[in-house]
Order: sequence, then C-alpha cells, then structure tokens
Amino acid sequence: MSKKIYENAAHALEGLTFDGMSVMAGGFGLCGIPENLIAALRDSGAQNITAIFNNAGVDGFGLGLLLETRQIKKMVSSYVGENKEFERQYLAGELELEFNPQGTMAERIRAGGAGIPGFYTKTGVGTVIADGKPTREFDGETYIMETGLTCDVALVKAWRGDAQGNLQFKDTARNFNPMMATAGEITIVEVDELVEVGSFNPNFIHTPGVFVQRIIQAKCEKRIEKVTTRGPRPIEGDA
Amino acid sequence: MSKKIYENAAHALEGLTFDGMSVMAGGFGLCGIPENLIAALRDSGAQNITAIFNNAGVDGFGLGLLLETRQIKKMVSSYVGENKEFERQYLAGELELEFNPQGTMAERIRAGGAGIPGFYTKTGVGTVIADGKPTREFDGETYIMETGLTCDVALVKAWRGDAQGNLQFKDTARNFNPMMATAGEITIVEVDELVEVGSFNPNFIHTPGVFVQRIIQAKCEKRIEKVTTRGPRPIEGDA
Amino acid sequence: MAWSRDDMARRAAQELKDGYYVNLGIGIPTLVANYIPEGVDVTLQSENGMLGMGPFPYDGEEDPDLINAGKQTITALRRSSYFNSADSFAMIRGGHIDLSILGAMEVSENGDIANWMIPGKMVKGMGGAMDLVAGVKRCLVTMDHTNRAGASKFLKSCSLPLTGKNCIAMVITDLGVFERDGSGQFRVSELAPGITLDEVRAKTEADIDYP
Amino acid sequence: MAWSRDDMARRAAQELKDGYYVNLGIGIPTLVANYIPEGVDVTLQSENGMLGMGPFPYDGEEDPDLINAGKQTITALRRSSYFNSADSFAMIRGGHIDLSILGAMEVSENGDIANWMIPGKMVKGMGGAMDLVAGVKRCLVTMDHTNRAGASKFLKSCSLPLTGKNCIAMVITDLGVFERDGSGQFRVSELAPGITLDEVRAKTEADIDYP
Repeated sequence: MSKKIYENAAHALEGLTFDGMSVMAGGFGLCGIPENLIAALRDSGAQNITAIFNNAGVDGFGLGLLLETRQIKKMVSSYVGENKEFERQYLAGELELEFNPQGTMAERIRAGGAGIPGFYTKTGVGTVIADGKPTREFDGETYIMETGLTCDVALVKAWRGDAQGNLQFKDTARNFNPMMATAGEITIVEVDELVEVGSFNPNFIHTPGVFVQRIIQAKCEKRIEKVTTRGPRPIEGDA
Repeated sequence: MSKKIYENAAHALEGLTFDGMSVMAGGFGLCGIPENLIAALRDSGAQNITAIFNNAGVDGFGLGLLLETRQIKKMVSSYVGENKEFERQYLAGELELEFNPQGTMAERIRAGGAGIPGFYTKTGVGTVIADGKPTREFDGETYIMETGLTCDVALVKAWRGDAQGNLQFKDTARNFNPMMATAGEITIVEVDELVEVGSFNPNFIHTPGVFVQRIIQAKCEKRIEKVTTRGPRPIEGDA
Repeated sequence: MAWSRDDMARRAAQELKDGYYVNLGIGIPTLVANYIPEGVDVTLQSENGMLGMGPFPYDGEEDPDLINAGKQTITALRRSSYFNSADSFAMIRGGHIDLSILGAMEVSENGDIANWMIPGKMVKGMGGAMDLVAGVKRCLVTMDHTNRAGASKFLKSCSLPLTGKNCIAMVITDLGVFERDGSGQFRVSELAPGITLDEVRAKTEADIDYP
Repeated sequence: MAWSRDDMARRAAQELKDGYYVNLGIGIPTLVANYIPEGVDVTLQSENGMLGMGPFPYDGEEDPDLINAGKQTITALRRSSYFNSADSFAMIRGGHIDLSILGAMEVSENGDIANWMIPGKMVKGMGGAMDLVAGVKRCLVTMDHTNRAGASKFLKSCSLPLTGKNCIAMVITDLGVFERDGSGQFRVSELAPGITLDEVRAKTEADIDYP
C-alpha cells in the first residue's frame, strides 16, 4: 500500500490535470494551504479551472499563483478580500465568482463527500444568497436549499500522514482540509511529516486513509498574513 | 467551570426528566452505552419517553431496563433484534416503533445538532422507508428527504472528559455518542475517567465542551454481547 | 456438487482487488475475510465506526469497547482508524467503499434485494443494510439459491419488503455465479462443479441469460 | 461625550455571562475580549475552527498554523479544542454559541443587518457573517451611530445588501445602547455620558422607542 506515496507534487498531479477541471484546495487565508500542490497545479498549465477555495490567497502566493497566470475561470469562495489581482480580474469581468457563506461552503463540501446532494439551512435567508434557491418551511420557519459540492481533484494540506493515507491536522490549519479530502474524485495530500503506519493512535486519526489516493511529504513556507503579538514575553518572575 | 461536574447519575438528571420527554442515548448494541445514566433515567420514573437509541439493548440490561418498566412510548432505532421484551411489547401494540436506516439515523442526529432541518439521501429510495417522504431529483436521480433530529436530553458515554466538557471516545464505543452530544437541548455525559483540564491535546478532542452541560465519572459494567475469539494466544516462538 | 458456505465465500473473495476498501455483512460474507487472495491488500470497514478491522481477539483478550457491526469482539491493525457513525455512513453513502458483500433473503432479476424484514414475523430492523446497498460502489450477494422449502430466492421480483432497488451487481449462490452485464440482465457466468444449467433453470424464477 | 471604541467594547462586555460561549467579530468586537468582567468565565469561539481562543502570542512565538478568523496569530489555552470548518459552523448554525458581537455598516429597526458588501465597490465576501447572524442565539452589534458623512447607520430599512434579517437583538453605538423588547422594537436603554435624547433622535433614522 505504499502505492499511495509519490515523490513530489509534480508527480502526484501527473495524469490528473486537464482544462476545465474542478479543484478544491484546503486552507483558511494562508493557514493550512497545500502550497506545493498549488504551485504544481500552476506548472501543469491546466486552464479554465473551477477553483473551490475559501479564500483567494494573496498576490503572488497561495492561490494568488493561479490567478496571476489566469488559469482560473471561476472561483467558489466565502471571502476574497486579500488579493488585488483577484479584484482586477473580477472587475474586468475575466473571472466568475460564486460567493458562499463560509459555513454553507463547508457544509456543501462535507455533503458532497457524504453522498448528500442537498440540505436546508437558514443561513442567507432573506439575502442575495437565497436568490433562485429552492426554499422549504420547517416548523413555520423558512430555509433555503443548498447543494453538495464535489470536485475532480482535491488538494489537501495535513500535518502528518502515513502510507495508508491516514491523516492528522494541526491546530487551525485543519479548517476545510478534512471535508475536501472526502469530496475529491481524487484526493492528493501534502504533509509536513510522513510517518510509519502504526504511529497513529487509531482514535485520533482525523482523515481515514480511504479518502486519500496520493500523498507527498513536502516543505511548506507557511507565510503568516497578519503577525499579531502582545509584545515581548515577560522576564521569568515578572507578572 | 467545574459547574458542569455532577456527583452521580441521579444528580446529573435532576430537574431534567419529565413525562413525554425525548431522550437520545449513545451506543451500538451494548458497546458505548451510558449505563449509569440509563439506570438513573429508569429510576426517575419519567413515562411516555420517546427513545432515540440505535438498538433496544438486551433483556434486563442497557435500554432493556426502560422497556421492562414500560417507560418508553416510542422507539426510533435501526435494529432491535436483540431484545425479546421489545418484541413482546411491539407485537402487543404497546410500543410505537420508527425504523431508520442506521446511516440515515446517524445523519439525522448530526443534522439536528448542526441546525440542518432536512437533507436528501438515496438510502431507502424504493423501499418502505421512502413512504410519505418528499422526494427530489438531483442529476436525474431520485433522493428522499430526511429531517434533522433533536431531543430534550442526550445521554452520552465517553472514555475521558474534563471539567470543561471536552470529551474523547474509545474505539468503536464512539459510534452515535458524538452526534447525540450535539443534538440534546441538554447533554449529560458519563465518562470512564475525569481528567484535568489541559490533559488533552487540543487537536484530539472529539467533542468540544460547548456541547456538554453536565458530566459524571462512573464505573460501567460493559457487558459483551457476542464474545468471539480465535482461540488461545500462541506461545511465544510458535507461528 | 453444490458449493458449501466456505466455497461461496472463497469465490466471493476472488472479487477483491488490491487496495480495495470492503464492507462484509453477517453470515457467509464474514467468512470471505478468511479467503483474501495472497498479494491482495484489502481494508475492511465496519459500519459501526472502524476502518482496518483485524481478526477476532485471542481468548481472554476481548475488549468490550471494540466490536464489529455484528457485535462480535474484534481487534485493530496498525492501519486502523475509528470514527463516529455519521462519518462512517458518510464514507458509505458517499461512495468511498469499493465493495460490499451481503447476504439476502431474495434478489430479483433487476438487481433489487430484500434482506431485512418478513412481514407478520418479528421485524428486527435494517441496521446499515439500506445505506450499504444505496452507497457502496459495487454490491455482491452471497446466498443459497433456494430456501428450505426448495423455492427459488432468485426471483422475477422480490416478494419481501426491499432493502434497495437495482443495486446488486453479482449473486453468488451454492449453484454458481450470476453477473449482470451492460444491459442490466444477470447471466450465468460460472457453475459450481457438477451443477448443470438445467438444474439452475429449474431452481431459478428470475429471467436470466443462459449461455 | 460620545463613547470611544473602547467604551463601546467595555459596554458590550457587560452582556457576557458566566459560562458563555462567544464569537467576536473583527474591529470593535475584538476589543471586547479585553473587558471581560471579573468572575465571568467566557470561552471564545473562532469560526475557522477553535474553541477557547487565547491571547495574541509573545513576540517571536507566532505559529503560522494557529490563527483566528481575522487571520491574526493567536495562542491556545488549557481548555482549547480544534475542529474542522464543517464542525465549527455546525456549532454556530446549530445554536450552540450563546452570543455573537459583530460590526455593521447598517442596522434596521426590524433587526436586519448589512455588513458584507457595498455594490459597485469591491466585494470581499461575507465570510462567516451570514452563518453567525443566522445561527447564534443572540447577536449584538457595535458600530458608530453615523457614517463619516454624518448620516445615520441605524435605519428604517437597510440600503445595502443584507447579511441577515431580523437577527440583531441589541445595538451599541457611540451614543448609547439600543435594545429590542418583546414587541420587537428597539428602545433607548442607555445613553453615553452627556448624550441627549434629542441628539439620538437627530442622528437616528430608525423608528425606535424613546423613554
């Protein structure tokens, strides 16, 4: 079963990229994004990508790489406020954009991976998000129907993984990654650390290996968008 | 925040039981059931309970306790094949029964806790389970709508818990417990071990404390329904 | 000579491919685990919340917190993972399990299956069976070809309440192997040793394709 | 004198009750964490997947894998837990968070809020705001009473695209506190020091209840 392990990001994407493909990539802002797989996707040259990413990265990094090269036809996102090239392309009409409330987006991806083609939510009722969507009343309250989301290839960033594809995520770098792992026709993962099968306590595996087809170990730069601190650590003994 | 910790099962149920209440209890067969809380619920004398339990326990143990005393008006379950008293009451028309496919039941409980009042599934299409349920087509395939499930009180069995209500579950004793913890108006948990806040790696908490209102530490008998073995362990050195 | 339960399990095991994730039902399907071909690495899912199900424990090593979907004590493997019931059936419903091998009371010629209820008698419940037949990529039935009274269990249409419609791709009975082709019709693809097509014809109500 | 941003945050913090689970938005709401009353134990949720958000890290101790919903580096507490985005919003949508404090561009007299989009200008997206106002048990807005041009932000009805309808229970502005009563109408429940009802009247388009 070491058949799941690939040498690097370019190899892991081999045979899977094509024009018009749909791609999910994990991450919230620049936290927990599959940096190496995104760069390899850019290098693959695939065009007209439908990109299901919570955010648009920043200029020149993360998903910004794919925007610079204009490989993206349509974005499905909840917040894109951090990327100027995105703004330019969108205002110029070069890019389609579908906004989803963040929780609706997360749930749509989970639903897609779980064989649930539609579900009802009160998020967005009475807003533009509800336009054109079927509604239904439950207990006298109105809810809108949202659909499940899947994709051709899901790009996932995990903390640790093994040759079976079992994964663990770290802190808030988890975010969209576990759901996306379930929603890809093919799921490719990059991990900080590849560990021996059997290293994990089976109670604490976030993503069981069944969801993972290919895995690489790769070094991430892990840029921080907004370094925020409370000042220097007080000297021992001070209050 | 040690306000969540109660001395024992009877105290933990105080003020929460009433005739006609709805109750969920975790467990698959006798594995991972909140034994002490179920016994305390019986002792509370609450009548006409709607019981949302995957199974009906066995005669005289687990949920069987509540059947003996006829405190249950209606069962929502996926499989009740292990309990003779259940059979007797059901055939005598003393008990209502609503069967749910196991995966539909698990998803309905998750949906209930997640604010999702309805979702579509292909499980049960073309069977009696679909009778009377709304349907909808997605990509030319028919799906049925199932609704979210919540309850007045959820009884949960966990492995370890802390005073914040953070929980970890063990092996297949996890089953329905984490979803039920999210679906109770009030959730009460019994744990094998109460640990100090801060003992858990925050990456490996199965149920965050927000879902838990009351918690007790209690000894479980943990009966095994079907002891199945492959014989004696071979002597060291044998194959 | 008709196939024994173990013969059927052995034949079903030939359907396992390297890297498959498989869910095995109760009865004959459970025996399939004993006949996984050499060099074929298969991961067993147990729908109560485990991937990578290991063998039964040694005497005295049973753990009440670790059981399979048949409520038998089991063990874990180095690859194993545990998850909750919602995640387990998300895995099943979402089409992530390659193969399910189930028992059946009846199978119909259009691939319907009935295996959870006999009206008038006690109703035990469908457990996870409806989810499995609706969600798993390929479902295979192992069953006796006829019931104790000698009546065919491979029917034109099921008489018992269905577990799922048009979901069974292959049936393995004591008489042989019946596989559905592109047109959706079952055909006899293998016979148990000594079994004749005439015997299959006599014991099969379903309209199937004979070679 | 009108309240400063910190005054508004301090006043909003009075709405926190012991044992509450709270989600704080970006801007003034973030400052609320600095004014949690003594003896009141509050757990902060960050919708990107954390319960029990700690303070900002000390210089040089930032962890790129640990940020809040505003993308700022943060730290964990002994009580903290991490979860994925679907579970995070299940917590929010399912009504498990007691209080959300948000900023707003506009609030209407019937409790509508607009805080995510200005048509014609750049659209950044709603992020988790629509989920929060739809799901959290009680939502409270902190905002300036008027915009830079001096026009009221507390309106008869919102002119900007809505984030949610009929979901705001209380508004805290630089002029005072406005709380909705049983009838659903906002009333002036507190004034900032030196602010008169006449000044509030002059700066409020919404039809609210004056004492």
